[in-house]
Amino acid sequence: MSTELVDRVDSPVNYLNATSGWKSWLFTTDHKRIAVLYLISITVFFGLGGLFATLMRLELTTPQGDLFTSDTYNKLFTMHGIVMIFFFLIPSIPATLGNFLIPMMVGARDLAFPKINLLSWYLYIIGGIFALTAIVMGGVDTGWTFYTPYSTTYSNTFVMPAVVGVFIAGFSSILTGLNFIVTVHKMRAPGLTWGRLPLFVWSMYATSLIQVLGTPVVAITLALVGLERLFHVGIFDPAIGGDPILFQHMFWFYSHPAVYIMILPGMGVISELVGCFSRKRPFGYSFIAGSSLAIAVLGFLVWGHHMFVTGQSMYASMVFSFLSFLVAVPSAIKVFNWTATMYRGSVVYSTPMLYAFGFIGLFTIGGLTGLMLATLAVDVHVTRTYFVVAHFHYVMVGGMVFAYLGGLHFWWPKITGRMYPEAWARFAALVTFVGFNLTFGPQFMLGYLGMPRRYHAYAPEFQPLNVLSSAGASILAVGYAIPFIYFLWSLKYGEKAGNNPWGAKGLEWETTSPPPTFNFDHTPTVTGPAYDYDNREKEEGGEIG
Amino acid sequence: MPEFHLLPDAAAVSATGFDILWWYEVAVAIVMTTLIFAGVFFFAIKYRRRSETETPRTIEGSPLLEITWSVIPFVVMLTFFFWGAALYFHNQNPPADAMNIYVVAKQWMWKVQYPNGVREINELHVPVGRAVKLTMASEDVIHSFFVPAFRLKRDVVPGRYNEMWFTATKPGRYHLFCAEYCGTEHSGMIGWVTVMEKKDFENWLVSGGGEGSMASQGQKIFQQLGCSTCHLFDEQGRCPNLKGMYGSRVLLSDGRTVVADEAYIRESILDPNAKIVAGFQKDIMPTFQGQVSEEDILELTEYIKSLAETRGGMFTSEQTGPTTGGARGGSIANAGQGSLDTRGTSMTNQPPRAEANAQAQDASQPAAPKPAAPGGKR
Amino acid sequence: MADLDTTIEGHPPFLQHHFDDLHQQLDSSTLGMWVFLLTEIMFFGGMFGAYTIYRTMYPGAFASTSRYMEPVLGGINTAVLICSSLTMALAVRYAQIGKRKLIRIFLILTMIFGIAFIGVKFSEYYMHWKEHLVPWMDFQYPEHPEFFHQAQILFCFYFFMTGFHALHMFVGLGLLTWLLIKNERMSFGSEYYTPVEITGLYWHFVDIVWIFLFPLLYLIGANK
Amino acid sequence: MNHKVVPVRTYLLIWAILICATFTTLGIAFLDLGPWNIVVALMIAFTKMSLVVLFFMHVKQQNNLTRLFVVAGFLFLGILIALAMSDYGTRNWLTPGRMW
Repeated sequence: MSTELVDRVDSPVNYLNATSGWKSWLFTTDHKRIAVLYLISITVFFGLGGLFATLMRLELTTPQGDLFTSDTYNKLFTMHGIVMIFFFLIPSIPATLGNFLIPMMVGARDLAFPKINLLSWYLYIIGGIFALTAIVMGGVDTGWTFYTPYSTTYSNTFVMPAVVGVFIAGFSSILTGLNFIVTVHKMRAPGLTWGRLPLFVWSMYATSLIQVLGTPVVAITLALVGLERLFHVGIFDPAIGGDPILFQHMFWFYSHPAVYIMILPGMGVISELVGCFSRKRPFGYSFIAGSSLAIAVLGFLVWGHHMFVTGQSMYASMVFSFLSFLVAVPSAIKVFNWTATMYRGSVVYSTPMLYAFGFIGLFTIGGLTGLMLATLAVDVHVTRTYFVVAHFHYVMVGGMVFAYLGGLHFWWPKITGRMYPEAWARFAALVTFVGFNLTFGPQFMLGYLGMPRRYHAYAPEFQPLNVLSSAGASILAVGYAIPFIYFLWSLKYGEKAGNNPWGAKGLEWETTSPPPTFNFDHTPTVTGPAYDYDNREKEEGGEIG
Repeated sequence: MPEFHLLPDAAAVSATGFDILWWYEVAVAIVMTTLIFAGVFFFAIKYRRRSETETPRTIEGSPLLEITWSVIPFVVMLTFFFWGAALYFHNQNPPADAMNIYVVAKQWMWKVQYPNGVREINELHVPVGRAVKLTMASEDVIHSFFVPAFRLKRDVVPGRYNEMWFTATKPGRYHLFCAEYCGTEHSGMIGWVTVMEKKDFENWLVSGGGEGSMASQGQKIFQQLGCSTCHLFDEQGRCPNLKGMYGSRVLLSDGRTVVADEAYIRESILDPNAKIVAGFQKDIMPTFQGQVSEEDILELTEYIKSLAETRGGMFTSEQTGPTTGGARGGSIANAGQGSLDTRGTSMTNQPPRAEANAQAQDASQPAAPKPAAPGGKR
Repeated sequence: MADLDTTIEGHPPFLQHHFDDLHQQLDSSTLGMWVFLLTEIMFFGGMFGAYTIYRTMYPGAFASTSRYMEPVLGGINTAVLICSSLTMALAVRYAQIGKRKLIRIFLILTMIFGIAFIGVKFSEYYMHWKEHLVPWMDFQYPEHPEFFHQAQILFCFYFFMTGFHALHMFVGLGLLTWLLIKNERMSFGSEYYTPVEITGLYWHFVDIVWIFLFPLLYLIGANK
Repeated sequence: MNHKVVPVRTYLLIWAILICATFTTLGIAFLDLGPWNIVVALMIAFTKMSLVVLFFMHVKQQNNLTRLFVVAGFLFLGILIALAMSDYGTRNWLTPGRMW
């Protein structure tokens, strides 16, 4: 696909047509080409994870386990989780949009370590191959959480390749984060102070901190799981002295911050979109930027809220519950600021903005249900039920995937030089929103009614809501298929985008679409704050900036 | 096919308490969501772009506003926190007179055993209006005991006891689910909790007994494993005298004291050297890891509990109640032979906290001189 | 960050295309290494955390493992590693002022110390293996049969942590070899000594990990 | 930011201190200080680490950014251990009903 893409874009020399041949892609160190490589690979994994989800929803239309055996179903939800979380959500925005945009947004020619950037893509692919091997060999049935001692002692499935795959993909994530941190610190264009950075860069920086600090711990935890599974020395096996709860502590030390790895980049995208389509600097710039960092730090203090019913000490549970409420404050700040940005703005309903509306609404619901889950007594009933499933899908899909799609639409002209069909895109955004709510809304009720998650067969009284959910999922699938088709279509037939089709501010819009290999002809110099849509500031004497 | 309900059954005191908090939070969530949605829609429509050239003025932001919309939600969240924590504490802390039932989870069934020896699989029968404490152990992986109608859930973790208590309020049959993924037939690890009127429950319990009480089963195991050769009751053996041991404070050889509760007994059977009673030798008792199942351990525990009661005179006496009260001390009154309810039932769903505490304190006084006494060998 | 030269002219051969000047390149590489070391702290930190928890859970078993440890060997190894850190620091110092011969000497000395460390470590492993203290390889614990399982976990952590440390030593030796070759081909100097500097950071970090492993693994209950 | 060349003397001095500290730890380990053994050992280890970080790794001449990253590493490691221990350390606490 990529080489054809080069022929079609007949604009002057840009990163797509500068060189050609598969080698020029597989051995590229250009951050933009690596971003495209990532884009293609995560789309493959998204499709795979979506396929598993479809099969699960099909099974769940009837209360009896009639479509698949329970073993197959268990493998389906495990592989759905592993693929979606480790191979789609975590790399999604950072590795595609982040990779593509960060050097441009900071006015650099490339990331600080281009070779390491390529290495991280290869690690991702190797990790992915291990995960695929696990699927092809027969699947894994531990749940994406790999809880011990089930994963270490009792599961008869291919846990090792999956664990190795996630372990390797973790290093890909670490290297991406490392690259971003150094780039933001050391590669900024002259005049681009921290206070002038786009909010997307701020949130990516916060994300990178989590990747660098958290991922090594899950790596070591999974290494211990592997060790235990291979040699059975008892690290997590209570029968011979180990403590299975320790695994949960170590696992969630990473995996809770990991949800912020997934959502923070989405928040960054939304900050860009809301600003651009209101033609206004986001309200409370410094609070949005600061809240990203606050989320990154506080996010490390709350992992124990996944363990309220495990027999964790109730005093520890109390501490974790309290800290979980703390982390909600910066998230709330962001939502309020986005809304306030539109106040006295000039709002236009382009597709990316529609996704941003969707994000704000769905993330609000996801966040508020998160507060309910952080409440100790409430968590006891609804944890491990469909309420949790609905909660994190509202945040991860309603939040993160909406932001990803919004960002993809927003920067698609920059990435490819072509516009997507606007009418279709708006329609798809609407379908996705309706389908999404229909899929996951009923699951909140299922959770309150008491339907546990990861159930292959369930009590008959849960059927109506499950049917509703499955019906919604089919609409959601359509909502995802449409953009996939018109994005491909637009590569050839899309209207040519100018350098800045949205009239947006930001260094990435000051170069050509698609950008040349080294992004800018001359290193840009920044003289004003980000998002200076209001040029009266300058005319009136530039007292700001 | 059961009818479709929008609201789950509420059949325990904990469920009522939960629902009030739950609907409060749902209401807050709806109000907040509405506010945000309304704001987004209102601004999006009111300030839609009317001409391509318009440029709105920059509004930099307002620290005052930021503080307002951080502090107010946080105060609301604090109500969530304190309310939720208070309820959670309450639900973690069984009253002293709770009736004890044992649950052993294994792939993929729930095995329930009553102190009088009645056993059930995937069924749990409990009386209305009586606090019931479940002591739960797992033989393999982590399971989770979940009764939606009680709004309670607790993981059953191998290698330790987890406890859960409730007071059922409404007779009926309610779902019991395993809520922690435990392997192939996870979704089949389900059952029913039957809440019965007190009379019905007593009749049911008496009619169900099979092989004798748990304590008598435990006594058999105690003999079979040869425990009785060292743990003597009349004179001093090589190992501590177990009479009166349960529920007392035990002085250890390293100077610490522990309460001899279920968890301590379990540990001492599986890892005898972990906590040696002061005055006794290490390495005399071998570990019984692998020789006894979780159920055996529970029966042995019941047996040791029954020893505590016979020493104190009649096991029905109220005063010998839990020595230190609360979750670990557990109820000993209903252990041993015979019916669970011989000592009369507590009519209140939950005994007032103060009373329970007073009871606990009373009981701990006589226990105080006991430490390390079992052997008397100092 | 001021006065960035935006032209490409005068790019020295070792300046990568996407950096503006050597200064930025050195700074970025150094910061990159520090961020990597941050990752490493958490990587080893995960093990230290798990170890700490088991240690508090099983104090008795932990104390019983000490009889199989050789504090003196561990101490010597610590000293060896500290010496290697000194020589590494000196190699960096001479790279800063461009003394090729001295760089060579100190890099080789560093490697010798590193290899000596690994030699001692592996002889210890051999002794443990002889004593059946390697978990999953006919593990035996006759002195304290009651601690069999717990000691097995503890020895597992011992091998896991020291093993990962040794792995890092091997990587470090590889990097030093690469530096030696590089040192012959080009001249390090005040203009460009980035590779030596960041390898040095890495080497010192590995040293620090051992500084903590030594008291935690070797010195518990040495007085008993 | 500029890397000043540190005199050899400084390196040798630090090295000497580190070696002394190592043998001090070793010696102290054979004394019986009760629970203080591990405290002293760790304190010496921290001192040694600080010396290596400050002098051998040139953090003393580095800007605050590097220092921030070093401190952050230990801060988050501290969070991991402290919050995990908040569970393990309080599991055997009496439940509130029994505290009074």
